[in-house]
Amino acid sequence: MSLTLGLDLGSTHTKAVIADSAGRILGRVTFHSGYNFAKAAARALHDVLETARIPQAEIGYIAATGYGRYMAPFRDLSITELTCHARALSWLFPGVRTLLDIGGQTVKAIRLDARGRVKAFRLNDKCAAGSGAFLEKTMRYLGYAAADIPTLSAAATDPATISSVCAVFAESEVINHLTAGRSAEDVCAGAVVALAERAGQVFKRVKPEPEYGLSGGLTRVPLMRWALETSLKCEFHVAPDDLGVYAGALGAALLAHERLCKLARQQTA
Amino acid sequence: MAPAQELAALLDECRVLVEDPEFPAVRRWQEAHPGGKVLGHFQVYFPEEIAHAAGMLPVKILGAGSGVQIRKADARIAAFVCSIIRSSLELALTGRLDFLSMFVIPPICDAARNACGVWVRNLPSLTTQVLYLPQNATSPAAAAYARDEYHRIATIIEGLTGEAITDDRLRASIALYNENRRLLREVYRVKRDTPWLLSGVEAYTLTRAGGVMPREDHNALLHRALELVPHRQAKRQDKIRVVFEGGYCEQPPVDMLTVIQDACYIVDDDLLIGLRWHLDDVPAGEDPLADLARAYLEGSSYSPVQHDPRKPKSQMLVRRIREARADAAIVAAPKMCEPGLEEQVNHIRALEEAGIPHLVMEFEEKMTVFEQMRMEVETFAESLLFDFA
Amino acid sequence: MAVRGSTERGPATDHPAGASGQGGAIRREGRRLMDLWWQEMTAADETGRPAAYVFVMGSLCELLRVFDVVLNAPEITSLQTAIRGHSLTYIQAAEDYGYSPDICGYVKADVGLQLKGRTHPHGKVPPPGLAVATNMCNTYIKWAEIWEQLYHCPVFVLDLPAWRGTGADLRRDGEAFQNDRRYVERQLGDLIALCERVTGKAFDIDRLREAMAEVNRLAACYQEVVALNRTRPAPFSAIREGIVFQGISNLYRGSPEGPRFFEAAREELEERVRRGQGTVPAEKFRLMLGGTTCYAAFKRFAELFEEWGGTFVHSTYMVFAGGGFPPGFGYDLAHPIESLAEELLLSAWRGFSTPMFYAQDWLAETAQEWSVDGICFHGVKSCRTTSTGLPDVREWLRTHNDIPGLFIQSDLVDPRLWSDAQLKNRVDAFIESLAGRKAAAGAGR
Amino acid sequence: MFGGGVDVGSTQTKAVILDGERRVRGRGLVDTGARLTDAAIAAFHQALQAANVLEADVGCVIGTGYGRFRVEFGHAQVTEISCHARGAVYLFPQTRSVLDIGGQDTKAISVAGTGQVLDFCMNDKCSAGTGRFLGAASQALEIPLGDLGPLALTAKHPVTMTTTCTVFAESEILGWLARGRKTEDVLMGVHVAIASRSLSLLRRVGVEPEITFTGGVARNTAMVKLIEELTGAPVNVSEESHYCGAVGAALHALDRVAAQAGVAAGGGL
Repeated sequence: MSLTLGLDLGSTHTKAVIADSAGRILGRVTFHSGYNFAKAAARALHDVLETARIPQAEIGYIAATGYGRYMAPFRDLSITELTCHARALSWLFPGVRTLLDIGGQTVKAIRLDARGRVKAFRLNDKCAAGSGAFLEKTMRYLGYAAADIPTLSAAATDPATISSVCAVFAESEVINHLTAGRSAEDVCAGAVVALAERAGQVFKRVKPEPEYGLSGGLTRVPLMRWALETSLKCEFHVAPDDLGVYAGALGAALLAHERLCKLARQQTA
Repeated sequence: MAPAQELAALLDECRVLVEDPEFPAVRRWQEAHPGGKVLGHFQVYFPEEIAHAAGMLPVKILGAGSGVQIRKADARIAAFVCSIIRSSLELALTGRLDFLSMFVIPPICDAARNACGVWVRNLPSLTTQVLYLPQNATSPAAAAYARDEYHRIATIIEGLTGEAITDDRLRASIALYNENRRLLREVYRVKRDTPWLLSGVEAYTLTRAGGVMPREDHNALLHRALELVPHRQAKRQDKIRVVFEGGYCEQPPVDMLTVIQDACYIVDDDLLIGLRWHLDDVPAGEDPLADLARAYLEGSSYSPVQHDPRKPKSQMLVRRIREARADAAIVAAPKMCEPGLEEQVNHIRALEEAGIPHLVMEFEEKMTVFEQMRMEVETFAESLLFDFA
Repeated sequence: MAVRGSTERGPATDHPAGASGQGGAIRREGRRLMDLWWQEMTAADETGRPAAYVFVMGSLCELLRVFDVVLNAPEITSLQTAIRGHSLTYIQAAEDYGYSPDICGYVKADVGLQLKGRTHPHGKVPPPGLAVATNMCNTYIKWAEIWEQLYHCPVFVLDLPAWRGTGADLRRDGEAFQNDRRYVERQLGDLIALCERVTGKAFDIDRLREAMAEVNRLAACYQEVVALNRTRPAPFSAIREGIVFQGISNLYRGSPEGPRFFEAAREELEERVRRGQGTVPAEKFRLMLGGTTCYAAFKRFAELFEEWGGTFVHSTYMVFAGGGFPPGFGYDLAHPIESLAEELLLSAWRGFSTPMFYAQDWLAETAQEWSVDGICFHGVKSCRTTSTGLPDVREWLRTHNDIPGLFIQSDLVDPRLWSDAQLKNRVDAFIESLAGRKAAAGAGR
Repeated sequence: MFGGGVDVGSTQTKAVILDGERRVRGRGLVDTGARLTDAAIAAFHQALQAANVLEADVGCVIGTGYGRFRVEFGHAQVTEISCHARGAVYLFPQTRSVLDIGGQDTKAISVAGTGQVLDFCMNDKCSAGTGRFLGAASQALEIPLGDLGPLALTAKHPVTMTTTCTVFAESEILGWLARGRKTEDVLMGVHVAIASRSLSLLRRVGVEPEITFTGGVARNTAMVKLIEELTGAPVNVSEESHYCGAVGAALHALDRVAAQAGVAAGGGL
């Protein structure tokens, strides 16, 4: 009963992790959420238990976060993803005070205190929405898959300038570049840099303090990190081996442990 | 009927009045008053007393919420103009405002001012007027000018109704509206002191209903509501107290306010500030038109669309927060709203200086999705309330 | 940025980009006076000479000059950042400060300028000792409030009640107008007192008379210059030279340089008329601009039409932002203040309101007199003042006056809103349809 | 002598060969992708093969669509507005209004019996990409594009999509689904939103019968039904609808061939 399960029902991807009291991850899964969150939640529970080869009886507490956090009927608690991200990153990097998360639909910037509590946060303006989704769109438009972003953007010689924050206007910029004969590589790299620019603007809004952490699916794209660090003139801790993707789920699992301990103390008391 | 049910029924009635784009109460009034004429006016402030004194029914036209899809208006005004301007025109172009014989637009912003031209071109049978309220509020001549401008509108109204707006009738109307203002102040006091007895949304619908029904009826309604509220059995919850700022023109969806009050007590706000513009009773003396004009300038509330050096808006917001004993502020602004979005920046600076926690929000009357907003509000509340470690 | 996008040309393209505006007094003098203005501002920033921030609609330059203040017109400094291709850095500085992508690009370019130590590609801008705004654009007021916050400078908002809607009484002897005039006169008195306080200079009514006499000369000449474009081919482009004319008439309103420039400009244009020199090699389409141009793609905007032999012969912009002097009006120097008040109101009623938000009548008449083939309505995403209702006016003129219109959108100074391929697509299609109309009309005859 | 038309659209590139009697002799269709010139060549050669015609026998080729200037082997370019108008009147001679819902732009065209454009309107910047918006819906709902229409028609209680913006609309879709609304009801809401947006464009140019609906979206049965309901008039839709622009371009090409022939024969214009 000492294990906890963190479930992150994101708008594009669902992630689940099982962690022990030391925060070690014993199993994790991720897959495309689809639109039926209840279905995704059930699948995540089943898959993560299976991959970790752990019977559900071993799980003492389940915390759900993300867009569909209310859609997991088997949860013990629902927490917002900002609170979870904050917790996870400050656990991974105790020095982190400002966190930038680039997700499928939103860009989030969070400033924390030494105990990983949210002090201030800011999300992208409505008109700068679609963040990650905009990149995927651009790729589809260029005739590539989202998975090709790192390689394609790396192959750019002269990234095309895409300055609009609005995904629709930005898309028309993509078309301008193509009709002007720019290459897919340059346009893709341009889109990555543009997204980094956009994220940077949100980041600045929370009056960032060092150290800085980066999370979210797009941490996999080296150009993204490079663009962020050069435009913001700072270095980011990036969660190791794609853990950034699981930051929300891990945070939920860690917070679940804290609740578990509190409950235990209450019982003994 | 038991007080609890009666209050619930009364609040439901208000919610219907507020959200029904067919203006049921207005139509009922017209059936009861054959030949009775209706004057519509756009945000923020209009001296309804003048229309009322001529026997007209003044009605606030403030958009169509998310219930009405903008179809006809899109061909007239481009999509980058705020929602309330386009949806108000949509109401007119789809015949939902056919009861109007006069429409007044104060040029509160460039979109509203220019929209007047669109109304005149597309609704030739409607008397549409621009009411230029003074922006040079500290000019010694401002009150006299405003009086002249009110008089100009009054003359047009007299021409439309064939009724003379005598000083006596005007004084009577002012008295009626003073009573309405007193009751609204009371509603806000109850919400501030006991938000668990009267929620932000309930206070909002009670207030807003006044814009779309005869004030006589609204006074009775408020009176009864205020009698019933104290009998409510409601538990005081452990929630943060917030002030909502940013509802002076385009109205946030009721669902959005609900999302906020799920996590916070909304103890004060600037919603529909035009209905509560006069902070005190308007004195009705020798020249009531002049009294109304003076009252607009002196002892009135603030909004991003009135310039008055004597009213440092952000400082007045900070005072509003302190007086409401609020823990934090939610500083919202409607999408595409030039004055609102500009004011928001000053507000944020002022709140930072005053060390008041705040959540910045962007909304649109047309919103139907509040998941992200819920997440933001919850996180905001969580960050002020708990400590997980 | 997107402006660098496609520069593809349509078939009929071998035109000298901006043939007009090359050389000649207009270009030379225009540039000289523009530099002179910047030198004045830069000097003022060093010497601390008081500066007044003003707006083009109701600038009151003739009155403020009497107090020897330097005049800064932030609308012009903002548009210049865009013409120089620097607007985005200023705009982003303002957005980092918290201003939304949805609000006026002029405001953001200026806020960015203020935040960057008032350092502009053209020089330095002095801090405001005083700001004068009118309600002709409500954003003027919000803008001035920003300076109030940044500098705690006095802000004077001049109320100019304008067009009042259905059956509005526009008669100068009408009661409404007389009430308004009385109010504006009183306000001018207050403004004079404020200027005396800020500058420590006593008001000299004779200097006001001199300045107003210069405005009379300038306004008369401005009208003549604009009227010259009735000729075919049009001697100047309402976009390329138009911006020079608007810049000078606003910045030098009330000073002798103003009329001197326009007299020289008139001569040059009359010479072009004699030589039958147009703005494009072969003038095929005479166009009018409803609204403003896009300074983030200033040359490109004109080229989109010029490459098809299209030229802009007039614009609502040249009226509401051209110094806004009401047609046929002259200051009565015997009664300066009364006359100034009257001019401001007439400008507000006819000069600003009408071409801005009740434009159909003005456009229909002007299209006739300037023999216009079509009107391009340019919606500016961040400017509700010049854009709200343009689609409606376009349709009105199509149905009531059979004047073809094109509606396109970008921005004044924000390059992020310029989509070259989309705009070229719309413009090309519009020109194709105008060509078809002409062909059909020809066949009809 | 033959005339060719190549329509390089934002998603698909189409080519058509017409003979001297204006009969369609061959068609070509490829995805546009990032290399517009290659797409144009591929589509054109498909059409030549289908028509069994030699490139040398094609007297004139006209490029249209966003990539019209990338049809580098073409003799001239004409915008798709003029081409759709011309093509629509070719397919349905009584056409007076044309509606084309494309990936980037929606166009409403008022056209004369000669195929001459009288007036046209295209979407505002802030309501762009409505055609693409269907693609986004099919992605979010994991339903093939072709099945969207039929499924939408089964809706009982369509949701009201209130936003004009494509980006916001996508999150609105997710929102409705997250609140458990039926897929078909959400989908119908999407169709209604696009249809009414398109109609407000038609209104700007004045709705005159007959109305011809062109472009790829014209093959969407639900959209056709809605346009007919909203205009209160039957709407022409052709099997060729997505070739309409290319046909129009080919017709323009034939004109030029004829004109040149006329000049060659000494006959004036």
